[in-house]
Amino acid sequence: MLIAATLAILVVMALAIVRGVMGPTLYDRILAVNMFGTKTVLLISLLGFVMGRPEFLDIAIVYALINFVSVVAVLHYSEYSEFKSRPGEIEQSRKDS
Amino acid sequence: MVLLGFLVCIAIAIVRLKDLFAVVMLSGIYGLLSASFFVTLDAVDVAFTEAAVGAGIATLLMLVTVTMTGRYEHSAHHNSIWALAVVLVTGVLLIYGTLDMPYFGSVDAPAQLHVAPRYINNSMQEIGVPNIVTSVLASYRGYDTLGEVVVIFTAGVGVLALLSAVHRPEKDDGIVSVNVSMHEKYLILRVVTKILIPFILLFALYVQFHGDYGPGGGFQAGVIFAAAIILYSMLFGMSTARRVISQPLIQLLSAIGVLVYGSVGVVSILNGGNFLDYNLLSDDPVAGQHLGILLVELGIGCTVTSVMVIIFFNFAGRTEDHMRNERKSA
Amino acid sequence: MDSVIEFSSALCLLIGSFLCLSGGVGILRFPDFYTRMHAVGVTDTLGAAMILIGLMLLRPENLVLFKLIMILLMTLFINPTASHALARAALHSGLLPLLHRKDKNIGAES
Amino acid sequence: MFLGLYNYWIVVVLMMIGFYIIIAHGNLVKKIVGLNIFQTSVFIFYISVSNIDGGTAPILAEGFNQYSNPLPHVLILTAIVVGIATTALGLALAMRIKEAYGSIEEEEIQQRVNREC
Repeated sequence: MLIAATLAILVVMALAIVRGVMGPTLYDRILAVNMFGTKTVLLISLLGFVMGRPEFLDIAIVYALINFVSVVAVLHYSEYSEFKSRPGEIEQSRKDS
Repeated sequence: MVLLGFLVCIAIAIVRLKDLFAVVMLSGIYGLLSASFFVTLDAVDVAFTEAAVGAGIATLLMLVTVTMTGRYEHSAHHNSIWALAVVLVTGVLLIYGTLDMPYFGSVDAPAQLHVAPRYINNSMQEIGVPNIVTSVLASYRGYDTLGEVVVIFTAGVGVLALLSAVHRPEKDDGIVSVNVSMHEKYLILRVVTKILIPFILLFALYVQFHGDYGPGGGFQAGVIFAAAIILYSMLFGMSTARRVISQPLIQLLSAIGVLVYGSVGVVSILNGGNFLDYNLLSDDPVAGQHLGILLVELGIGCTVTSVMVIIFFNFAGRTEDHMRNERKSA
Repeated sequence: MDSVIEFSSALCLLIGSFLCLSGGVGILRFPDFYTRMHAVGVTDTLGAAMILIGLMLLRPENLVLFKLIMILLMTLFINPTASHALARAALHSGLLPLLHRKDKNIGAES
Repeated sequence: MFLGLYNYWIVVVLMMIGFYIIIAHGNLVKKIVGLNIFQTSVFIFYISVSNIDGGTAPILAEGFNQYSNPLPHVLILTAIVVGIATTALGLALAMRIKEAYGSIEEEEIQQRVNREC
């Protein structure tokens, strides 16, 4: 069961990567990164049990925290840089509204 | 194995993308991926560090830089055919070189035969610390680690020299109002962060002092500590964070960390041993080792935290100044 | 008793993996950012919680159990917050949900 | 043969991708990203070397007697932290260049320098 769950997580990671690479807007990418981070946390926890040494969950905790920090950072700084981004994705939808 | 394939995909995507923001984000994923790969290869300490550093701090610093330097890359591939040729030739040569390598995971590879068995077999009696990585890092190869800490300290000094703003910029109404609106917008985020930050700090302390028994140690703890402070300063504004953690104090701390490390070495000389010979710090050699490792890790943690915070403060401060000037001129 | 716990652990893991997978399909197949956000935000939190509970039921030693609980609490705190902040930032920056754009001629999503 | 050397080949591929970015792209930030990829490939190489079949993480515990090699782990651990320090320094330089020349594209900087001379 553990291995099946690990495989499922790996597949989801692949899907998230696809979205992160394709992602038409910046926010899609942030979403993909966030999801990827959560999946990594799960993967690490599962791997610990699969390999028989589950003491190393500290790493998973660090991932959860760092993931949060980086999402906050991306939001914070995308706000700053927004006004100098090219007429592209976001302005596009704004014009359409 | 699959993870490595992912890594290659991400790297190729990074080559292709022009939007630097996306590139930075993908490099964040790249960091997470390589860290999980390290976990599968049993390198838990390395994974720990890579998670905190490669996925966290590096991405963050790049984000700040990209914010300032502009989001898009100009498509100027001046000499890309030559570059491709050079890269391909080098790659083929390197792959040819790997054909002589011992296979992955083989027990009798030359790398496994020399010092490693001694570390694995003797460290429990000599150092008394279950985490071999910590004992090698802080004791057997303490000299190297001192060098690394000095390198980090130097990088902090370099960033200070390059980016520290001499003048205190006057308060601008525009940026203040932007900040206020942003803070109202992220009310929930701020509340949750306020709850989380004590836990992050506590966890950093746990990592610092549990490093003897599990993955962790000064480097990792320092980075986590710094991440907490950075989180605070992002959500509550740089000026608030500067009031909590004053710049001179943190500069002093970064120097103190190196000093603690060095003075442990000097004390062991004064006790009649070699530099960084912890056996003589106490009557019992193993207790001496414990004490030495504890102090050294403390020094490392101190330096790493303060250098990371210095770097971030200067980056963010510089970017804010830049943005303000740009807004004024616009 | 043992087999009951083992079975429920396997069940939790199974449900968790299924939720994660559906979230993964959702992030790939849904048409615009907000629907993707919905797919991920919902399944991520519950799927992660399910998998972690499944691991807890494997009855590890105390410290590991404690750490798992910490991770669970953290995901429960962090995930919804991050989703909320993300959606909000996207809305503020002027990215409109697909429904609002329907009547205009848009092929923005490629 | 294929499985035995797979890791090393991936390392070479990643390293070359990083190398290509450093050579062929003019944007300084992107160059630093390339440098990071290059760096990570070296990390992966070291960690692959240290791994042993049937080994476990080098933290002593009851019931395990095969541990992977701790020495590369130590080297890479410090290398990662030093790597972030150098990355930070490089990014700081890029910021200063942006302030001084108004651009971080190699060619534009070159033009600007030529004009000023």
